Amino acid sequence: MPTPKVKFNETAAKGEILEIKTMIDHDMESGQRKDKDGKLIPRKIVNKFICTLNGKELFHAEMHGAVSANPATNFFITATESGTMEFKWFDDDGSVYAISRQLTVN
Amino acid sequence: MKTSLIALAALFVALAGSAAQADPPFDPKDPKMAPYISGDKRSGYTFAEPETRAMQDDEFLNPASLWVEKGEALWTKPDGKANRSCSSCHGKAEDNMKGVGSVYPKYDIHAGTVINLEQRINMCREKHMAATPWKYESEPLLAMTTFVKMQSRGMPVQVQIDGPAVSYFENGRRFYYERRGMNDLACKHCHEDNWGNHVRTELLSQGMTNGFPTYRLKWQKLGSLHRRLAGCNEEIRAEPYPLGSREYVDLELYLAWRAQGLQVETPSVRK
Amino acid sequence: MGTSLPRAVLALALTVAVVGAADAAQRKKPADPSIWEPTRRAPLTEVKGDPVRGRVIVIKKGSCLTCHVMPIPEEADHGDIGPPLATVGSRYTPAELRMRVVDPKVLNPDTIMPSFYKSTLNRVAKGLEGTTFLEAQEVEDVVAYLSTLK
Amino acid sequence: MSQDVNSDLSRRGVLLGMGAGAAALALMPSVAHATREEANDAFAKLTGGAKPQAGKVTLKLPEIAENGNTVPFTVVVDNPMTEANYVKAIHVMAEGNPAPGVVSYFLQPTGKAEVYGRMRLAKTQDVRAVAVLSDGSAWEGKKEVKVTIGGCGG
Repeated sequence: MPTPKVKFNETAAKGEILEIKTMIDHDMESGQRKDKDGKLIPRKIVNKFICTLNGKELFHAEMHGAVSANPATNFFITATESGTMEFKWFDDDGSVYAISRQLTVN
Repeated sequence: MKTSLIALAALFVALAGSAAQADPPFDPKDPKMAPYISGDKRSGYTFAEPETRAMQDDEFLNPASLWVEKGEALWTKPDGKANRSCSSCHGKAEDNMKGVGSVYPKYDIHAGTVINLEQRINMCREKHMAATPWKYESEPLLAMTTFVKMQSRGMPVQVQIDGPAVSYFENGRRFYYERRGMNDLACKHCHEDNWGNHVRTELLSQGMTNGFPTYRLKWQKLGSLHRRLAGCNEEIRAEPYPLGSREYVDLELYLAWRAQGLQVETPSVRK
Repeated sequence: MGTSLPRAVLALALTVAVVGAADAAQRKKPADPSIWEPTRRAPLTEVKGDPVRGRVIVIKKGSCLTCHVMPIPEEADHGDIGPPLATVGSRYTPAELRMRVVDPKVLNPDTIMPSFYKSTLNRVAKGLEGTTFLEAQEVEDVVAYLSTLK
Repeated sequence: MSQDVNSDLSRRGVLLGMGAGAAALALMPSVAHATREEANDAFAKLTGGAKPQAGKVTLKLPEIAENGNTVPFTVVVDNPMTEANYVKAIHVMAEGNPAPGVVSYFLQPTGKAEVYGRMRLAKTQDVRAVAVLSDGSAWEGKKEVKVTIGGCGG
């Protein structure tokens, strides 16, 4: 079971630009590799990642088979309001891996 | 005169097909490189591209951190019939595992042989936790090995090669210098005689082991030294030995001695 | 050098191809063991080496570019472990080239260069035991190609 | 406790001998590579038809990717991130891969227009990034990445 992780400055000054670092362990099976018998291994990747603050989207990514295993996605936001940051990764098999953090803006 | 020589050289290169690429920048006098050099020994870090070094240096972005966190969680998780965790006996890893990873492989009096850190962890599981040993190269064993070894980060590799370890060490040394496989190569042909040269574009390193387990860009995974050794053997079309085999543990001891004095870098990131 | 010898070699090569790797150990040795003589200078087969085929073998099966810079501009990134081979054909006769390809350890026991026609190697991967890096005719083709590099 | 896991992946490379580009083969075997036209078409779909202009977009990638399986990259767009004028999307494409699309990022008017990720590259090629702004215009940056041909271990 993949276990995502995120890191950012959880207590920030209003207007501060925060770098949000994220990573999740996942094989990102591209769908283009063959097994020992020459058969294509079916694609199984995390195809989407989304970050929200208090339910409002801040950022999302749509990934394809060319994203490396254990995808890392870093981006920036401006600290404007306190609240719950939610991070979700969507697997081809329907699984959703989620993690959340509190952001405090002073 | 000089320019015509250069032109001639350029022409030669063009005619001869392109030669190997520019190497990653490395200045032995750069203070930032000091932790990765000991005498004439150079960690694989010094042979890596700057972007690979940066990936290792960033504690969050180093992808091996995903395994480190799993190892940290396992450290305090009771397991086996004894319902004990690592921390039941050893307390805080940060305090009590310091200097443990830098001295393996090591002769173990209870095992009556030289064992590596993976085997030591499994011995603990069997003897003290009454738990089943983890499979070699399994996620929990890699995670725990990495978590324990990284407690020695920055400490020099320091293995014992005398006393009861002598015959194992000699065995490992023999392996290092013995040709094998269809390509008929010994470890030493690439990593002792030709480090700094290129096979196609690939820059050969000194084959130092102080960063293992390592996150390999190629594997897109954390992996053990033994997996790397087996991979090396396969590349030269030699029959690899099983992971955890006597042969590879002995070679691991010899390689650790070659890396003696370099700092433990676990978990490193390598190509 | 009798003509029966190269035939035996060809037969052997065919046997290798047909029987495959599984029972490599049981394969018959060639009739004349001198074919395996590392200092052998005579051609390994009676079919004259083909430099065009040799060039392909140099790039693909022989993996020569792993270590040598060669006048093969369509392939990028030649290695620099061994000497450049752009003029190797003017430095050595075909016989001398053959010896170096068959088993360079005759000249330098410590060389990193593989022995391309030696079947008694240590701990070869399962399925490849008893076989050689290149087949006899392939060695001849490579030698023919190298001889053109002047 | 012994076990051979060193895998299926490298076997094929091994049989081809040293220096056969084992990594690329293992990653994306025998699939036709995308063409520049396919990449252009794919970009056109993503940009809603706007023709990307050169500029604003900087792709930071290694000069030499040590292994094509994991190539770190950063895209920086020189543009504000205000409600009135911001970067709505950044599309990353590797036209020498079997399928050109790598990843698309969708941004809001917050922070700054910079993203980091890691991608797989089948071979030496141009990597392209197109930024679509809130005014509908599209901007492109490009960088050639040399993917190492491995000798031992790709």
